[in-house]
Amino acid sequence: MEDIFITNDRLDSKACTETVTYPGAGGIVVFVGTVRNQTKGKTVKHLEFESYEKMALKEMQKIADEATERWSLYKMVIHHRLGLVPIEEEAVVIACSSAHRKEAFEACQYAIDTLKETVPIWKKEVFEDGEVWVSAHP
Amino acid sequence: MEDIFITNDRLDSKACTETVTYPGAGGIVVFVGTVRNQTKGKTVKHLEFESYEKMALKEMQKIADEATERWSLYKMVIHHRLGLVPIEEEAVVIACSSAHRKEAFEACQYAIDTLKETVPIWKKEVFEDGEVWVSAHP
Amino acid sequence: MEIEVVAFGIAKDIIKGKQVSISLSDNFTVGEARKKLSEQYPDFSKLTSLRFAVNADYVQDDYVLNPKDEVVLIPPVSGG
Amino acid sequence: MEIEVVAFGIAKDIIKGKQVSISLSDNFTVGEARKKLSEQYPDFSKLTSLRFAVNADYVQDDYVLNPKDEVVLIPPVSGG
Repeated sequence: MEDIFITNDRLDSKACTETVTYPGAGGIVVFVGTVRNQTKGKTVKHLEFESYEKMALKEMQKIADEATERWSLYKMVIHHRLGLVPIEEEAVVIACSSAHRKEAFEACQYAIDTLKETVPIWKKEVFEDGEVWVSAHP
Repeated sequence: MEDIFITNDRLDSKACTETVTYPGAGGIVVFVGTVRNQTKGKTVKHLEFESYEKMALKEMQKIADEATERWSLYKMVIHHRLGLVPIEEEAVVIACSSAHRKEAFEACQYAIDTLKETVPIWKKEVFEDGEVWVSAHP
Repeated sequence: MEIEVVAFGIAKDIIKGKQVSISLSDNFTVGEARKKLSEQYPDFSKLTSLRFAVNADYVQDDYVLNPKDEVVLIPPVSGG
Repeated sequence: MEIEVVAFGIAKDIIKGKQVSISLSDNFTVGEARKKLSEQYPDFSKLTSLRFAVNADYVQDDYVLNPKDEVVLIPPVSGG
């Protein structure tokens, strides 16, 4: 079972953990990406995310399908937030469950690594004196 | 900051996630060990955990100290439940935060792997027709 | 033919808008569209990467564009 | 000297109780206590491992026991 979701509202990592809980599961791994208050020593006010949503959902679904197949997961959830996200709040939550923990760790790490490479979502860091699209330039 | 805890009550992975949330953190990884309904094809009714508590807390603290130092974590939480734990409920929760996700994944996996080797907690699987101390025999 | 190209993230800043129309002869490829856009907007060459999506899938430079395609510029993604 | 040894998990089942008292001459080591216990309770030899903790720390077989030590049998742990 997979649950792929993009929203402008706050994420709920607890709900994601509950979604992947399963009687046959022995291990649940949850990754939560929160907004950092600084980058390379510079104070970040907040982040702004935008997305090519139709394609982002499709790419997130591919990640969940691939991970579920490869690590025999019971469930995987990928939720991503868009719009303005304040410091400390959750920008992305990935949760998955498997019979044993090793698979859940590997699958969760694969999912966030791949999301950052393939899913068309863009993050802008907003500083006191300007803003920068993250990773846009070498 | 570390938060080491053993209890007979239900665990709360949400509270653990909140505890490790930190303005400087970009990645939070949470491992939740839940009770599986079967082992080697045999139906498990529930688990029972017991512990040499004084030493267990000491060994859990060592794990958190080591992980915090080695992966420059902001925070790590290790909570373990004792007594009767029903199917699907949380037996252990380990959460940690770091500036970048790779460190949080490695630290969390190190912590649960090491906990299972060194912390004096014992798990009994209770079946319809008997019970077994896990890992006691080769 | 005319192709509407939709932009996100920094690509939006570079073209100073949400979409741009480019004129191509028929059976032109994504590679040719990329070349045309880079000439018109030199700032694209400063990006770490610039991928194209057609109908919500990544495509390579040899993909032949069709006027009905939904063409989207994908500058370096940075979700998570 | 008499040493009280506390048991947890399957070690409790093997000694059929929470603790057992063993008599040792002075300056005896954990290794000797282990040998004595294994003779008295052959089921210990069936375990995957049997570690000893003294005052809440793991000790090796060459540790010399003191009557005031808190000695605990640690059969294979299985937390998590």
